[in-house]
Amino acid sequence: MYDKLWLIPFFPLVGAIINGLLGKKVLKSEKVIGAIGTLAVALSFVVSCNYFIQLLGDENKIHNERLFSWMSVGQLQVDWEFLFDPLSAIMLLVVTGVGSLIHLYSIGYMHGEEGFYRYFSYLNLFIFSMLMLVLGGNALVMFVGWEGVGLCSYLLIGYYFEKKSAGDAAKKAFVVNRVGDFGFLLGLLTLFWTLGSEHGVWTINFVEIAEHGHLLGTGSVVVTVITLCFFLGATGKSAQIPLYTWLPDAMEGPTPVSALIHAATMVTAGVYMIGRMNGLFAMAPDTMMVVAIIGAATAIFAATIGFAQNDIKRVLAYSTVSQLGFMFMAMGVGAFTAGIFHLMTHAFFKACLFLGSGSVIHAMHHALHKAHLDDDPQDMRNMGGLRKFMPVTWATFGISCLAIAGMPFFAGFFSKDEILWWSFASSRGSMFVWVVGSIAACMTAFYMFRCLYMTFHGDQKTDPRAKDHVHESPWVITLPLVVLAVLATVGGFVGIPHAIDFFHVGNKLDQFLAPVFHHTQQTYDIAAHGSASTEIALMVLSVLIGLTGIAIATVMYMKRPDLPAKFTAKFSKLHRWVYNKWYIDELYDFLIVNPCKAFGHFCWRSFDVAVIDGIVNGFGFVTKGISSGLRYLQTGLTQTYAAGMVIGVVVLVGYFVLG
Amino acid sequence: MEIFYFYLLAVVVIISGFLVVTCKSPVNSAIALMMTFVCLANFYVMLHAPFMAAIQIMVYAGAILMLIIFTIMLLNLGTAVARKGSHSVVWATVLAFLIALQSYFVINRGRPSGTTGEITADLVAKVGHTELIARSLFTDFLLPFEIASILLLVAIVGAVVLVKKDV
Amino acid sequence: MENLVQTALANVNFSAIMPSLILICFGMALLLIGVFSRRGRTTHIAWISIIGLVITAVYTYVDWMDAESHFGFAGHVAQDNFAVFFNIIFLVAAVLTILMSDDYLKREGYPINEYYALILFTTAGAMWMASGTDLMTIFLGLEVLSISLYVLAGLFRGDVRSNEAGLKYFLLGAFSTGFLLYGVALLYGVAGTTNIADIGMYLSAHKAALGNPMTIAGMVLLSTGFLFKIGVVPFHMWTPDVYQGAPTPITAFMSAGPKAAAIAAFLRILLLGLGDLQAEWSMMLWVLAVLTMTVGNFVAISQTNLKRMLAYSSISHAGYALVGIVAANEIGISGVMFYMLAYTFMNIGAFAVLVLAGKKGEENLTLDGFAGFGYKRPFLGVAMCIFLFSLMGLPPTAGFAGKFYVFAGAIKAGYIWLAIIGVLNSAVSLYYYLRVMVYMYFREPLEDYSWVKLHAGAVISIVLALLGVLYLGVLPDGVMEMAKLAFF
Amino acid sequence: MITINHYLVLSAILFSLGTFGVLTRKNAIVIFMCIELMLNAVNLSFISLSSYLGNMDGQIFVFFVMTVAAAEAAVGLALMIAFFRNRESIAVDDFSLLKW
Amino acid sequence: MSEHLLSLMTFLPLVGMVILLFIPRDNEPLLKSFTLIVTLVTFFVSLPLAFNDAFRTSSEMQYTEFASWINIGGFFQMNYNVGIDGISLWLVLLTTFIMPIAVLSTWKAVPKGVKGFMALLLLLETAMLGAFISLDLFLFYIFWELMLIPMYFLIGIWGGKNRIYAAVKFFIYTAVGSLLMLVAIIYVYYYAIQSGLSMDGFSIAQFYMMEIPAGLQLWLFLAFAFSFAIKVPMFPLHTWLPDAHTEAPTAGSVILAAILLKMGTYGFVRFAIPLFPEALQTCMPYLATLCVVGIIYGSLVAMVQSDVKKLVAYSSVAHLGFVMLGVFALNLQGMAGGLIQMINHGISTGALFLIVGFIYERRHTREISEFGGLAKRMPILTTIFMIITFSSIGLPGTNGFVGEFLAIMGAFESGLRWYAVVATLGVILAAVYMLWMFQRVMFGELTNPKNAELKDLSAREIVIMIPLLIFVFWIGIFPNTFFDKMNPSLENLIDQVKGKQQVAMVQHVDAPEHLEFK
Repeated sequence: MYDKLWLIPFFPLVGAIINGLLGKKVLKSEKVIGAIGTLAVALSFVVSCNYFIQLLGDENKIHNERLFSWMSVGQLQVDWEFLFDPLSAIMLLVVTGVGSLIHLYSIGYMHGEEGFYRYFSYLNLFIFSMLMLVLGGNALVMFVGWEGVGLCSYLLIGYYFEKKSAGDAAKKAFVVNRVGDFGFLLGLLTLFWTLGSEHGVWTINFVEIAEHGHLLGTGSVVVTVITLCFFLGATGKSAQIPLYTWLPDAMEGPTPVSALIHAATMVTAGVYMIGRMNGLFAMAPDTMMVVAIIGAATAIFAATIGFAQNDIKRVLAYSTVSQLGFMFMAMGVGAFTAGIFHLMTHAFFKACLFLGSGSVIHAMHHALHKAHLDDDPQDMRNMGGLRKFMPVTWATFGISCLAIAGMPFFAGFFSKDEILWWSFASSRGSMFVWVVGSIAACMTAFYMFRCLYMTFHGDQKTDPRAKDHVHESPWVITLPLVVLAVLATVGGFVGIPHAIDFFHVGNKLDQFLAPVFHHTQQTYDIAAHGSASTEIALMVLSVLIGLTGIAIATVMYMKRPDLPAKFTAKFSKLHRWVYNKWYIDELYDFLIVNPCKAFGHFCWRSFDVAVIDGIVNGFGFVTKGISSGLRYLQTGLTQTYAAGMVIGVVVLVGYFVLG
Repeated sequence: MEIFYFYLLAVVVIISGFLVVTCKSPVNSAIALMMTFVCLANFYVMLHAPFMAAIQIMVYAGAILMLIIFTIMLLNLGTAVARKGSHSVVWATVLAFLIALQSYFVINRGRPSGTTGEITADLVAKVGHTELIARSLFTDFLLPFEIASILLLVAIVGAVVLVKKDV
Repeated sequence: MENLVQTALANVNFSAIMPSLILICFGMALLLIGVFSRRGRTTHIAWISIIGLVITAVYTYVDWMDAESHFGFAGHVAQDNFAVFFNIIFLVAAVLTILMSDDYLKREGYPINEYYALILFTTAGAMWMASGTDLMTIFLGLEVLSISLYVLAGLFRGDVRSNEAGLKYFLLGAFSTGFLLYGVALLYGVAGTTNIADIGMYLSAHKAALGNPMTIAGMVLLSTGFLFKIGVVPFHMWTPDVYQGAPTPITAFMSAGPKAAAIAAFLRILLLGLGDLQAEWSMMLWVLAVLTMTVGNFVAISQTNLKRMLAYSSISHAGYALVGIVAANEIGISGVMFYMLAYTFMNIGAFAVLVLAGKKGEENLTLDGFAGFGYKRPFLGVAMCIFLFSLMGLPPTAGFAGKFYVFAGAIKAGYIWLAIIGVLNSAVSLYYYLRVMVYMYFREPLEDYSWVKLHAGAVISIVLALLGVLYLGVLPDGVMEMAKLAFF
Repeated sequence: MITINHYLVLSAILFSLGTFGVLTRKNAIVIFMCIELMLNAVNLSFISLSSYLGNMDGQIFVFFVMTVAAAEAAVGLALMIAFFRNRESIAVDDFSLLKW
Repeated sequence: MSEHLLSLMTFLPLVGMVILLFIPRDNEPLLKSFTLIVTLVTFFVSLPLAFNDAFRTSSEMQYTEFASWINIGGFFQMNYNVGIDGISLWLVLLTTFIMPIAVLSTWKAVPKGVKGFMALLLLLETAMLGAFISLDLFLFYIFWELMLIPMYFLIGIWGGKNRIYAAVKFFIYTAVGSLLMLVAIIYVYYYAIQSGLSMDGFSIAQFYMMEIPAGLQLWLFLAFAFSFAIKVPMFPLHTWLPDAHTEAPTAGSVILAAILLKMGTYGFVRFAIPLFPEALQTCMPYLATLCVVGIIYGSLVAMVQSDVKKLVAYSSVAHLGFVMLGVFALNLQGMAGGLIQMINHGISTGALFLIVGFIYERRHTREISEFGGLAKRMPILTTIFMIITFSSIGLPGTNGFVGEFLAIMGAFESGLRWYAVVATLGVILAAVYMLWMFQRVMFGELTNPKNAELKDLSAREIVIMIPLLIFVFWIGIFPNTFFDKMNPSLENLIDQVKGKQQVAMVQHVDAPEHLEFK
């Protein structure tokens, strides 16, 4: 019935292989390559839709499809298996849907790049790994996807490998992710080992884990450890404190990549993973708390940095980090549905934002190129007033900004409010988290509109020579923008909160995800308790907060453009810190990277070469020394030899006779 | 009576031995060595081995020593150029002294405890030493005797090979 | 008078000395032929001497087949398996040596025909040492051996080094003879006989005699005589000089034949004569073995002249042999015998390569003189490598098998530490053996080695040695069985 | 009364004298003479022991020792002459080309 | 036929070598292709082993051959006693599989003395195969030592500028260990005889049966372990490896990394551990520590290397740390992981050395600083290099992951949890040094003009790499093909060892009056 699931990852894989092997020599033409790439993803989107619909009409919502055995060693029996349930279904739609849009977009955006084929094969490969991650029926298959996406993000960030910065960013991304994977592996091992040796359940299959997880005992140390390890993995993948530093650098990659990987899909893997293991996490309140706090902290921390960035993509990157913070907040307070919900909506509007920025950069790049200028096409200080040149981009960008700012009835509104509501009212939530969240929301609104204004409004700061070269992008670019904008607008209605559900549509999403989350939420009674009135009140409040943010932005960047300069002048030190991202990268270099290298050098020069080889060669030298010493006993004088003999005799006789 | 004779001879032997070792000129050493041989021959007689005494004189004093002196003359080595390694002398003294000491010790502590055979002084007197030697040489010690002949052959050949001028 | 003759004849038993007898006859014949052959013509003499040796070998083999010991001459000799086994070693050594000698002597300008006779005499002397059951016979055998070796070592009378080698060897040899004799005298004094078996019986009969200082002193002094010939530290010091100075084939021969002979006599005396003193002598030899291995290997490291290096290596190999004697159990002793045979093959083989590689005067037998030799002369290079690997004791060569049995004996007897020291020593030895190969293969050739002619004789002896080394390495059990039978 | 030990001690003394000579003298021939001295010392103990034990072997042994001594003398002196021809000297210190 | 399959496989190269000696030295094409054919034939001869299902079911030795070789009544006896089980099976196949690749890789790389080179390669193959299949400790030792000789010459003659030092160091380093092992072998043999076992040669089957008092086990184990640890190489006995690898010619490094190092690990699995289980128990913590230190240390040192080959060499130290950790875990996951990791290391590191060789042939330098931006000039190489890099980093889906994961898991399960945790850190470091190296060599601008004209991989070189790539993914995705045939033997081994350890715990074995030390 669901036995063709494997088709979903299969198409992108094929696409990747075809483009990778034949792209350069055989296919050549961008059209063909792009078509293949896009088609592959589109196909798997179709298949996913088909199964999604099938699932809607199906009582049994959880299906574990086993392909064949992977490793069978003693108690460790790992299969290649897929898990298809509402959660993965939604993710599938998001990944393949947004994915195919972005492929389409890329055809236009990457036009004329020499590594075109390479790009598309990587992109398909990424979709494949992401689908493996999503569909993975056990922790290990998920891990394949988990590291696979890491690999692809490495490849795509390093797409412009001639740029050293790109190479560094790629390496950084992979290594930091590796740190996360380290946590993932440890969690996996501990889980497998504890369940097996103590409760006789040797498994890493998600369904069985969900089934037998309770054996570990609520709040027990081991489960806390396990979940914390997994969460470490999540922080790596989803760029949370302390492992978020790679994401901003990842903007070295082509913009569509940033949209797909570093906004819509990969970075949300952590959230997804926690959702997968909600049973376990729910059992560890301490971990939940940690998750919530880290999420909140990241949300606000990243937002602060977002204030002072001038690179349009960096702004978006930090906003992504901060939005991911929101999602983790949701997970932390037990609002699993809300988390996934926000994940989805975020995918829409953030993808839209990135693609919009891409469109802008694309335009700017062309313009500057035509004018033979080498200003930075990504620097917002060179932009402004682009609205009249590229209306579509402006419109979609604006809509997404509204959405992310949580303006009523845009997608962001529903998801974010649900998160805030849960963080306020959930049995695992707390006032503190809510406050932090709200402030973050306000800041988000502020810097997003700052970005919007600096880019599209005000008077144009672009070099006059480039001015008239700026124009709207081709349809392959704008079409995805429009689609995503629409989604960003209406996407929210799948999850209308109970409180304002005037037409009793019901929270479709919640109902749909129920089979995955409700059991947990009931078992460990995680729920948002509170009257509808409070909820509505909070909603209004948060809208107001959002509006404040927007207002401040408007004042500072529309009405009184001189203000920002004043501020930076006033709080120059603060500004410098914020501008330099609180010097976190430098801190890490100082604390971890450099000591490692130094120690490595020490080990090599001072230990390997000096000590060990010193000893080894030392034996040699000593031997030679003794040798060249002894050889001079051989004086060549007969009488010395005779004396030697006599001494020998005397000693021997002396020893035996006298001794 | 006999003991005095022994001591007298012993002293002479030791002195002459000492001279052999110390004389500057090899010729003098050779003479001293001759003296030693003769005295030893005396001892052999005292030990009821007249035949040994005889060949001691003949072989050693007669043949070997003559050969040596002949060589010395041939190579006309005067007094050995005295390259004195004094410290070597000290060491040598110590070692020689130690050897003497040890052997003295060995001889004192240990005692020859062999199975005593039937050859007694009066038997020697009755049968005659030469005949006894001859008997055993040609019965029991036939093989060593033959080997000895080969030995001499080898020595001759060797000497010839070493000294003859042309190839 | 009658009875005297009868008793004399009664003692005679030629089958007990047949091999040496044949050799002696051939030796004398050679001397005569030499007299009548034109000067400088020695090839036919060489081949005749080889014929003699081969005949002897055949006889010996037949003798082995009928596998019964012949005694004779009033218990002065015993042609038992032990003797026969060693005879084979001597014969092998002699044949290999003579094969490589002829062209060598011509090259060095000393085509002396007595040379071959002397080698035969030496071999005969060695045989008497191996088969002698009376200290007297052994002593005389030893002297025949030594005296002819003095001559052979100093054979190149025009060459100062050769003179020096001969003279040193002579003086020290005579000196050591003094000690040997003193030892014999003391033992004679204790046991009242010079017959080894009788000494053994006397000692086991009179336990009191064991405590007698004269016995032990006699044992030690007697041993020094043989240890000198074997070249054991501290009686080894003549070895390097003499080996370096003597004509190369003689060096090869000395390092194999006489050494084996001394070990044979030594073994017979220790095991049959002084078996009751085993505690003492095995302890003495333990120390000496360690010293010998160590000094030999360590000093060899800093040698640059190959002949001298091989001399030191032969010292260390004497040490390995002693290990087997220390063990003094069946496998140890037969291990030693096997080892001597293996050593004969590999060492003479190595020297044979040197014989071919040398210029006149052999100034070039240094490490530098071998740079890139392996490329220019592949056959010799490969052969040398195999011999060196065998000397190192790497499988599957004779050297490995030999070392293995010797150490196995030691371990079985519980001398673990001795074995460990032994293997560590051979680890040290790796260095200088490898270095030869480093020069032969890892260095660029400096000269084209045009003077190296592959003379038939030497090549044959190299090939024979190779066969021996590999045969003993791959299928040691046949020979090992012989050695086992030879053990008394 | 002369005991066996008298003779043995005497021979021991001679022996060590000989050793001393071998170790000190520089002239090869003299060294050889010293060796002869040592051999004679041994002979003395052989003969004394033989007559003490009352069997012939010892004396026969001495007989052969003498033979050997003669042979060695022949060869040894030949060697010295050969050496002398090349170096005009038979001082032991002069033959030290081969060393180390 | 099949009852002599192993002998045929083992001695085919030797025969080939003998024939090779009669080919004229200047006819290089013939020499090369002949060698290639011989190795290929050997591979195909060995292929049936892979498809024998007996390994799935039985832990017994298969294809056993027995012939009395040396038999000296009373002294000792050694037999030509060979056979393979699930443990040695894959190592044998790895050997026969790598050899043709190694030969092919030297097509252009040997400047002089092709004949000697090829002859030595063939000799080496015989030695290695022999070591893997021998069931007689003595026979094993013979092949074990025999391996040194060809390798010594390969490094010394065709090596880099510091080759002499490297070759001699390699030889002596390894020989010292094996000599001590020889003593232990002899000792344990006589011990077995003394304790009344009727030894049939040095057959390990009988050695497995004997019981040795713990105190004695310790010494013997140390002697064995020392020798094997040098070969593996385990920290801190690893310093011969970087030199040997850096100086050796490409084929040499490939074989050294892919197969020779496995001798050590294999030695542990086959001899040291089952013979002396209690001693292992005693030493476990220390050994495990060494493994972990090796992993971290190797990675750290690799990180700061400036020479690509040295870097890979040090990474081997780290990888083999994983192998040993898994092996010492003494449970199925660990051992299977260790074993599969041996194969992986053979494939991945072998491939890495090949790649370094390719680059070296083009540029005659291995200094990382000399490169940069090669990706632009040689896309194919870049792709392959990248895949191999990630397989050696242990990316899931490639072979490296399976091995490392199982090894860690095994260690984790067997009381070595904390070691496992630290080892996992090594996984991070692996990413660091490999990617950094990859970036510096392949990425960046093509600054160095010398690199401007580099040619991409030739058809031959691609052909060399393809089989390796196939196995990178095959093992990554269908490792069961290997596990199925390993597991029975491993289970048997583990039961046996564990059993002995239990016995030792409950009742202390009292020795027969064993050989006294003097």
